[in-house]
This record gives sequence, structure tokens and C-alpha cells, in this order.
Amino acid sequence: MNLFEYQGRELYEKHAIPCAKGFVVESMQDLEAKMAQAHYPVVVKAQVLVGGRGKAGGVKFADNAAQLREVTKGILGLNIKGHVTKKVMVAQKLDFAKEFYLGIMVDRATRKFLMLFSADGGVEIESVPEERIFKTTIDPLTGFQPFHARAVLLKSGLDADVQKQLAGVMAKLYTLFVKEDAELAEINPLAIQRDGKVVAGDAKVVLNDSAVFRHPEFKQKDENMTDLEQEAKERGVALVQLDGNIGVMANGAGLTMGTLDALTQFGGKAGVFLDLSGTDNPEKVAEAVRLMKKAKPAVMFLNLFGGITKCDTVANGLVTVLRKEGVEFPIITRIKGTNAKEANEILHSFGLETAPTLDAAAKKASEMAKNPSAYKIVRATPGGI
Amino acid sequence: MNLFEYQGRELYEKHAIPCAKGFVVESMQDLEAKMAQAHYPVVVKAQVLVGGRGKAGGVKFADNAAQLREVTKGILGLNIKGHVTKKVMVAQKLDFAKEFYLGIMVDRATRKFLMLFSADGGVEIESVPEERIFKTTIDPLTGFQPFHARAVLLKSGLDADVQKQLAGVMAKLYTLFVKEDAELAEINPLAIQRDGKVVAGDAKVVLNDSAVFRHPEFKQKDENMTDLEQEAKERGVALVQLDGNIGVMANGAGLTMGTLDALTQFGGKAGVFLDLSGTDNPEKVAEAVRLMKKAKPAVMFLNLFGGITKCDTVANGLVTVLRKEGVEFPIITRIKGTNAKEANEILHSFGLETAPTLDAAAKKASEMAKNPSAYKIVRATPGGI
Amino acid sequence: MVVVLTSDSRIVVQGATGYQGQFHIGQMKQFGTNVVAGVTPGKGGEKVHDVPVFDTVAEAVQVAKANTSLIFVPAPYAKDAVIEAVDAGCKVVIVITEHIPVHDSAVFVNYAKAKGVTLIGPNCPGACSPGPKSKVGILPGVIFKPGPVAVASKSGTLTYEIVGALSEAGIGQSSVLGLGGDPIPGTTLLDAVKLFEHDADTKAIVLVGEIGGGHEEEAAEYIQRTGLAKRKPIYAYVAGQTAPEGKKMGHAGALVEKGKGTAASKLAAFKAAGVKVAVFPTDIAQFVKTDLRL
Amino acid sequence: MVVVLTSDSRIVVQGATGYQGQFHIGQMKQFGTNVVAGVTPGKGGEKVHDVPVFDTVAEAVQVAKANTSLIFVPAPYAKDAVIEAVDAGCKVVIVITEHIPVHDSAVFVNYAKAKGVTLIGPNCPGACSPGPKSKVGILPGVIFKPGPVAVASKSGTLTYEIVGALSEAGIGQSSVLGLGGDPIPGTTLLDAVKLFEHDADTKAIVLVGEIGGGHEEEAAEYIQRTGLAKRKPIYAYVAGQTAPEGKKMGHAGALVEKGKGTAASKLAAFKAAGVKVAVFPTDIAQFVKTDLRL
Repeated sequence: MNLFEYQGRELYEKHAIPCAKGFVVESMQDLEAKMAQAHYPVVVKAQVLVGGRGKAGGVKFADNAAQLREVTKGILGLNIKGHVTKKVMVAQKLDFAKEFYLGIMVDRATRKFLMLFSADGGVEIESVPEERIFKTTIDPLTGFQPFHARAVLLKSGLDADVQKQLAGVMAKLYTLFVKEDAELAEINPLAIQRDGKVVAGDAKVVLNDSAVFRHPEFKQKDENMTDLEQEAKERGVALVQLDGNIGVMANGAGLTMGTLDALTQFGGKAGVFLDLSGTDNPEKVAEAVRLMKKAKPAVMFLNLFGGITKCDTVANGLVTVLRKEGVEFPIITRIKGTNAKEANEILHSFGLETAPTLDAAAKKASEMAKNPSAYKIVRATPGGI
Repeated sequence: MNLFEYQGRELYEKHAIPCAKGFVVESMQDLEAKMAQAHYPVVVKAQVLVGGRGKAGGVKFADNAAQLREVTKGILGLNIKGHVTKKVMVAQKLDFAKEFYLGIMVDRATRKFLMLFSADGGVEIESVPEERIFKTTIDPLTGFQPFHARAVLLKSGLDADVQKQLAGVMAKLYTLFVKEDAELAEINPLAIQRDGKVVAGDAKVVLNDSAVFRHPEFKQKDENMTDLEQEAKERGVALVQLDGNIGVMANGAGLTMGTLDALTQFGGKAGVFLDLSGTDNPEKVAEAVRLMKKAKPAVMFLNLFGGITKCDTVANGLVTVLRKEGVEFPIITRIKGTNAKEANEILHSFGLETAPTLDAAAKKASEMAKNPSAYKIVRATPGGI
Repeated sequence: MVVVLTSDSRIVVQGATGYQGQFHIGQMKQFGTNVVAGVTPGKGGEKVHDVPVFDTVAEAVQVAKANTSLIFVPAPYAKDAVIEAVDAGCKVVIVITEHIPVHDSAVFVNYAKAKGVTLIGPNCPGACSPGPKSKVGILPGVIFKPGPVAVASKSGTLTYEIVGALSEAGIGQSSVLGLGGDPIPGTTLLDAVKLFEHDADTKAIVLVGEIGGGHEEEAAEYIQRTGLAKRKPIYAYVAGQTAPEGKKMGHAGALVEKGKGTAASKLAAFKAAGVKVAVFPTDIAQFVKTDLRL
Repeated sequence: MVVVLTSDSRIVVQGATGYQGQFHIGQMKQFGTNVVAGVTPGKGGEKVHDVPVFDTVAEAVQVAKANTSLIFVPAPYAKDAVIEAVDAGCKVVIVITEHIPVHDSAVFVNYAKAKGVTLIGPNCPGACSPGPKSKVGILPGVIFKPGPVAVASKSGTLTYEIVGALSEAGIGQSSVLGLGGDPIPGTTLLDAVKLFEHDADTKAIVLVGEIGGGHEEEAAEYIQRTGLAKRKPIYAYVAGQTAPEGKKMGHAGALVEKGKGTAASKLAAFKAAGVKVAVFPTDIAQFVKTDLRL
């Protein structure tokens, strides 16, 4: 889960990483109440979870109260790539002599942690040439050690005093990274001010979703999720909205993705990725159908492999919820595994399309999506079970 | 380094391990000033670094101010097995329903940490039958985990609530053990009060000497050392006073111990163990001779193996300090290794006894110790170099 | 020889008395798995499907001679459970639990690896060696058949699909490893390839990958460097070719980040290494049948 | 074959530019040791006795192909130095530094062990394989001579005494390991015995113990159980027979605590295992000479 800059900054302060003084406001009234805390000149930054806010007018400066009111008014409510700015951070404008990049992240390649440092900070790290980025791997069993700082700093050519300050920030950022269960903790720019002091100029923290139970204060809506995705997540269903029109429901992330891929072989395009996951609970099948209905696909494609759960159990669960609650789109099914034959008979006799293989089903789904009204749609049976 | 109970208690409070409320006094005036803090009944305990203080009259109870004054007066200054009581701890007397033992220590056998728990606490752990002590090994790479608590608690037959409280204390004691660089952290008794709350009834902490630089607040005289041993330690020399009369000076702990052992083969007994350690510094040899003089042995036995340091360098260093400062005892030397021949010549011509082998030297030293005045003693040469 | 699970594997189930533990102990015993112990703290002395339950893994190892642990405990306690299993001396640990904090996995994966313990998972369906009838985890027993094909997969149901199709086509399996889709797995595709490489009973290898990370590319690089695909035919399927950037497709691992971890990169790497790549997962069985002339 | 140090050992010295580092790089080179690199942070590019100095161990490993690290850095930084050496890929790490906090040793000893790295020390004089002329540490080079006797010792100067006497008597050494006297050593007497057991060039083993801990008893138990002393004669000397309880004799390890760790217990264990025990350290050379008929 991405944290807002102001939340990351709170964590930095908690772990004694030097930051510019500042505060957050949600409205103009809020600004008036906190106005006295501003040390001019200040920078006013839109709190949105999307890159490129500077170019979009989400970062402005102010030298006095009048300017601060003006720019804050302009930024609050600003729509930046679909993200509406609800909060604004007002912070002391710092006088940077030099800007660095520092990041610590979970590294899949080594299955350890990776620390990156570059003396070319203040720009997107992806734009910095590889040879100007210094990397070191940190073993979770030993944690950060002074040599990790040396590994990335000794070739930087920086003053000994600056290296010492940076090494201190690295040790603290590592502590934050571990204690706060971050997948990524990034300071860009990490800057030296004209007075020689090192300070964090931004605060990017991505918390590990699986660890949010240890940090309940950050349990919040993920702004990068659609409302439906968020609703599904709360119900324990993995749902992703895509830009096609076929609603794919399958069990297991891999099989669901494989189903998406199969569609493209026949010109079909998925609009919903819905991973049923464990299918042993009929209520979960009903829940999934209800979420699918909200996504309004042209056609729904159920791809199921029955293992320990028997396919006929799932088929019966599906038929029950369809009869009771109905849908507004045709359904194509492809069922394999334990008791698939019985399941196909149930679905077929209920009037749903069944296909014997994944490619046949994908082909059919792609065809149906072009003209869904040509296929049978199961409406709710009033009073029926 | 052994900490006093009151110091251990401070560490327990720092790490949120429940303790009885209390305070420490150094004098009767001090007691008057802190009197108001006493919650009667109280227990008054001599702060000495030696076991068996209870039997020696170092632990008393008081129900009111008058009794507190009386028992404190009796304990302050009390000599317990050679340790004079300089401080007294006054603590709330607790009403124990059950007493346990809990300890965490560095374990040489596994090269990891060992946690011990027994439901038979309040007595010396050595007196508890082996099968009543539950043990678990903690890997320093992973640290304490909940299963370590289960390993020692699940067979205890204690209530789930008590087990839970004890598991909490274990986790905290482990944190203390690591963060405070302890070799041993022990709570005996760890008790349940009549109200069901678990509380530490004593606080034993042994800090690792090599880590005192990380805990400067505990840099203190080791009460188990003699003044001379303490002085030697401050000068970086390992010196131990023993109950014989031969002063052994050798290089390396093993060789020094081996020299002590060799003496016993001939009826000799060492009074001083002095490990010269690295002998490349002539001033260190002089320092060692000065310390040896303060120990007043009947005879000094120098046993040296020259490796990278040449023996003649050491011999010259010894001769220089003897000529300048003199000693009050005869000296026997046994020199081996690099340039031993030259060294023996220097010492012999200076009039010191030399012996070719360890056993010959040990035999001679043992003889000399019986009648030291029969041998040449090098007094200071006034104005000599 | 089969890998990870052999006829000597003696299973202890951590989290034995919960719903999942009880159910799958039954399923595993039915398959023929040698489940020798369960562990649930405080329930020592009970039995689940005639399997004795102990309070600690150490007891299960000492008394029931368990050497392989299967972990069902909830995510917040999984790290504790894995370290307990490793310290008790289990040589194989299979972690089914999903949604484990990545910092917990980072510690226990590195700890197990350093201690020479084979860890499978977390967030995985388990493993199966059909020959010695050892199935450990939640995989459906009915799909397996003993034979010469080893399968390693980051995806649960895709594994079932592919293994089911192999068995239907009469092609059995030597070892099937469900590696799980978490960012920090105990056993990677490369680790699995190295295990299969030296297994005389494995004549062909099937790898099932998905978007996210670079473990597919890493395995492909090794196969290319060693020319392994020339000695043992290798087949791969990669899911998520149409997944958009920045959206987690079902679990934490399946994520294309700024152009990294794409299916295209993985498929290209496999092709360059001489690995035969399938468009539909169900193609694999036919490929193997043809190549091995079964 | 010799153990720990072989003709392939390429040494990097951590703490190369300090007084001790400089001096012993000279001594080691004079002995014939293949010192390929030094490391002192911030002094990369300098040279010590013609040996190139790097900023990090990783560079020394990459550029100078170092595989064995010798550590002289001060106690507060020793943990950092050992972990750096292990992570850089050194397979042998020898720690001379004394007075290292025991919690630091506990971490790096277990880390090195888990990573399959042979760690010698801390608080030790180093190791020497006279045959391939590899001496790593502060041991005096003049005392060694190639030959069939392996020595493992918890005590520095006692080692020199015993090795010196062996060489004077014409008896050379295969490997000499100064294990150090700290409570948590990277290599114990038992670890050393197991290394020597399988070394074909070692015909006899000398163990030098001292009071404190139970590592002597542990080695003796193994020797007794395996009957090793019947296959290779083993000799032992234990220092501290007259040491009183509760007094540290020179370093943290040498301490008799409440009757534990006594010389009497160690000598009895060695005797029971068929190990020949010496009264004077200088007896050992004569024993070996007689038994090996040298």
C-alpha cells in the first residue's frame, strides 16, 4: 500500500530522519487555523498517489501568507491524472546544495533487501544511468551494517562529513523499512542544504499489504483501486477491472491470468479479472457473481478447475445464485477436474453455455462478447430458489 | 561484570518488566530523605555482589518507619563474606503465591543463547532437580520467538493466563539480554502475587565486560576484584591474586596458567597470575614488574615464549627496569623462542636465575619460594639507567 | 530418486487441529502420505485422524521422528512456526499460509536457506511425489500419477490443470512442486530446476511461471548457460501475458512494475534457452506426449 | 591435503593500514603467504608492502580474487567486518581482534556457520599450514615446519611452545589452528577434530585446551564415540589445573564457574577417549616422537 507523502514524513520523523518542518491541511479553513506554523518561503504539495504532480501544477511555492492562501486554494481539489487532491502539505522550502537518491526495497532477485544510492537525486531514478547508481544487498538475518553504507558511499566522492550524515540516514531508513513493514522506503531527493545539513526532501513509503494488521493506523483506501476493486478486497476477493468487456472468473491467480491470455488468442478482451481462489464455500461463489454483476461485463466466462472441491458442488452453487438473483449477461463455462462431467450436465441443463476445452471456451467467449444479446441470459426467478 | 540488584532492577524497569516499587539508600540521611516513598511492609536488602546475603543478615523486613530505620541501620555497612554493604534497597514486600525461575544466558555449548525456566523458583537453581528445569535454545540470528516460551511453559501445568504473562516477561527479558549486552539475565524468584500478577522478585544481570563501552553508565569497580587486580585491569594487564607466594609472569593466558600448573608438580604455589600478553612494548614489561612488586611475592617466575617479539628485546627491557627501579624478591626466568639464547645470556650476566626447561624452572621457583632470601635480589641502582 | 518428498518423508502438520489441518491430514493420509504427527500448542495428547498431536515441533521430531513440516498456521504466526520447524531439525518445510508479511518471509526464507532446509512456499499449494505416494499440502490427490515428468509452478490451479492433463494423457510425474507466487519464495524456479537436473527419475521438466519478479528469467539463464534443455526437454507456460502494469493480479507476487516482470520477457528468455513454450496451459501435455513418445 | 589454509588460499587483510595490519602483512609475505589484498575504508588505491588496498572486501574479492579474510579491525567494528567478509564471499574468515562483545560474536559466528564459512577466532593468533607456506594471523613464522601433526589450540603462546618443541624435535605440522579462548568461537576443538579426521596428511592430532566451557569434553566425547584415537594418535594438554573458581584467568573464556569447566573434567574426558594427556606442555613433542617413531 502506497502511503501519502505526509504519512511517510510522519514515519521519518518517528525514526528521527531529518525532514523539513511542515503541516497538512484538508481545507482552506484548516489552512487558516494552521497558518501560523508556516516558515516562509514554503513549498505547497498536493498529496496524491501518482507521479508527475509537479508538471500537473500540484507543487507550488509561497513567500507569504497571501501567496500561501492562493496556491493552496489552487491545489486543493486539483485533479491530477484522475486523482483528486484532498490534502495539501505545506513545508519549509529548503535551499538544496546537492540532491541524492536513497532507497531500500525488498529484492525478489536475491530474496534479501536492496539499498540504492545515487549522487544524482531529485530526478526519477529510472532516468539515472545504471553506472551512477550504487547498490548493496542487505541480508535480513544480519540487518544493516556500516559496511553497507560504505559500499554505496565510498565511490561517491562526497566529503567525509556528508558521507557520515548519509550513513546515519541509511541506518535509520533501514530501521524504518523493517519496523514499519515497508516494501519500499525511498527518499528522493535526499539533499544537503547550503548549511551542510542533510535533509529528506520527499518521503515515499510503500507498506506491505500483508503486514497492515501490524500497522492499523494505515488501514486506508488504496487510491489506486477502483471502488469496485476496493469493495472486492474488503470481501476477500481479488478483483481487477480491465479495459475489455469479458468478465473472467476462475479459481487461482495463475488460471485466471491464463484465461485472460487465452481470450486474446481469439480477439477477446477481459474487462474483469476475478480470482475465486478457494471454491469450497457456495456463499463465496454467490459473492463473486454479485461483484461481477457490478462490473457490468458483456459476457461472463467461468473457468474452473476442481481439485479437492468437487465441480458439481460449485455448479450447484452457481445455479442457485443465478436462479435467485439473476444476471444481465450471458455466461460461458469451462469446467475441468473432479466431477466435471456432473457439473457440466448441471450447467448445460440449466441453459448455460459449456465448452470442453480452454481454447474452445475462450473462442466462444470472444464471439459472445461481440453480440451478447444473441445468447441466453439468466434473469432472476421471482420467489425461486 | 556483575550488576547490583538495584542496577538490574533499573534495567528491568527500562524494559517494562514488572518489579516491586522501591528505592536505594546509601546512608541514614539518605533514608530519611526517601522515607516517604516506602510502601509498608517493605523488604530491605543489602546490595552486595555475593550470594547468601539472606543467611548473613542482609535481608530484613519492616512494617513501619521505625522498623525501617532500625533494619537499614543494621544492614548498612554490614560485612557479608568480605563485601561491605554500601547501599541498601528498600522495596515493597510482595505477597507471592508461587515462585518461578527464569534465566537467559550465553551458552558456550551451542554457541547460541539458552533460556531456562522452572516452576520451582525462589531457591538456588543448582538445587532444583534437572527434570524440573525446562530449557530452550535461542538462535541469535532469529532472536526470541513465541515458540521458545511454549517450549518451556507448555509442560509447566500453569494457567493459560499465567503462561501468557510469563511469555511476555520472557520476550522482554530477551530484549534486555540483547540490548544491554548481558551474559546472564536472571529473575529468581519470578513470582505470581496473590492478585494473579506476575512480578520480578530479584534482578540479576551480568554484563559482558567487552561490551561495557556500549554501556558507559555501568563502568564501575568490580567488587569481586582486589584493588591490585582492578588497577592492573585499568592498565590493560590481566592480573589475578591467588593464595600462594610465587609471582608468575608469562605471555599468554594459556602459558601463564600452564606455568601455575607446573609449579604444583614441585610443591610450589602461585600468588600472582600475570599475563604479559603482547610483549612487544618494553614499557608494558616495566608496568608488569611494577604491578608484581605491589603483590609482594616471595619470588617472581618469568616464563616467556618469544615469537615475533624477540626474547632479547624483552630481556633488555626487563634488565632496564630492574636496574632503574629494583625489586624486593629474587627472579627465576625461563625463556624460549626467537633469540632465547641471547636473552638468557643477558639475564644470566645480569645475575638472574635462568633455567632451560619449564619443569626445571618450575622446580627451581618452588625451591626458591621456600627460602627467597638465599637468592640474589636486584635492588634499584641509584642514578642507573 | 524423487526430490523434496521421498519414501523417507515423515510429515508433521503445524496447525493440525484447525479446520484446514484436520481436513488435509485426512486427505493426505488417504493419498498414502506418511503423516506422523500434528502440532497445536496446548493440544498435545489429542489425535487427528489417528495422528498424535504434540505441543511442540521438537516433540514431534523426537517422539514421532518427523522430518518434514507442513504449515497451516495463520499468517501472523507463520514466522514463529517456520523457525520452530527449522530449529527442531525438520529438513523440509512447506508453508501453505498466504498473506504472510514480506519481512517475516524475508527472515524465515533466509534462515531456512542458511540452515540447509528446503522451504517450499509460502502461499503455495504444497508438493507431491506420486511414486512414493507422498502428497504434502492442499493439492488434489486425484490428479497425480507416478512417472517421468517433474513440474515446478508458481501457480496453484494452473499446476492442477497441467498435471491433470498430463495424467489424463497417461504421463505421470516424478515430483510436483507448487512454489507459490509470493515475492520471496523459499524455493525458486531455478532452485527447482537444479533439483530436477540431478534427479535420474526425471526425464522432462515443466515450469509454470507468471508475471512479476525475475525468477523465470533467472531459471532460463541457467538452462541456457548449462544447455540443460538439450539433456532433458523443458516446457514452460507463463501466465499474465495480457496483465496491465501496476495492477496486482490476485496475489502480491503477480505484478508488472514499470515494464519489469512482464510475460514477454519471461517467454523470450525461455525460448532463448531452448525451452518449449506453450500458448495454452493445456498444450503442455500434448508437447510432452509427442516428445517423450509416450 | 591440509585444512582451512591451502595453496589456493588468497588472503585479504581487513584493517590493513593500521600498525598491526602493516606489520603482519610484512610478516606473512615473508613466510610465503599469498596476501593479495588489504582493505581499509577510504584508503582504496594505497599499497602496503606492495599489496593493493581496497575500500571494501567486495572489491578485494572481485578484483584480487581474495577468498580468505584476516581481521584486525578494533572490537567495536569487528561484527561489521566479519559480515562484510562473509557477504563478499570469503570462505574462510580469521578474526584476531580480542575483547569483542559476546553478542556480536554470537551473531557473526552463527551467521558464518549458517553460510558455510569457516571462521577461526575471535581473539585468536590465526592459523598456519606450513606445507603450502600459508600463515594467516600473528603466529611467529619461525616455529613452523611442514609435517604430519595437526594442532588445534585455545591458547596462543602455548601453541607456539608446543609447535616450537615439535619443530625442534624434527616433527613438522600439517595444519595449526589457533582457535582462541573466547566463549563463542567460530571453530571449536570438535570442529577442528572433524577437519583433521578426514585429512590424509594428518597422522597425529594435538589438542590444547584450557579451563572454561565444555568444548574439550565435547571433542573428547566425539573421539570416544568414533574411536578416532585408535586410528590417529591424539594428544592433549589442558591449562588451568590450579585455577580457582570464579576468577577469569586472563580472558573471558578461561573461567571455572561453580565447578563447571574444570581442567580435571577435561583431562578425565580425554583420558577416557584414549587421548594421551601431558603434564607439561613441553611433554607433547616427546610423546609424538616416540609414538610416530620419527
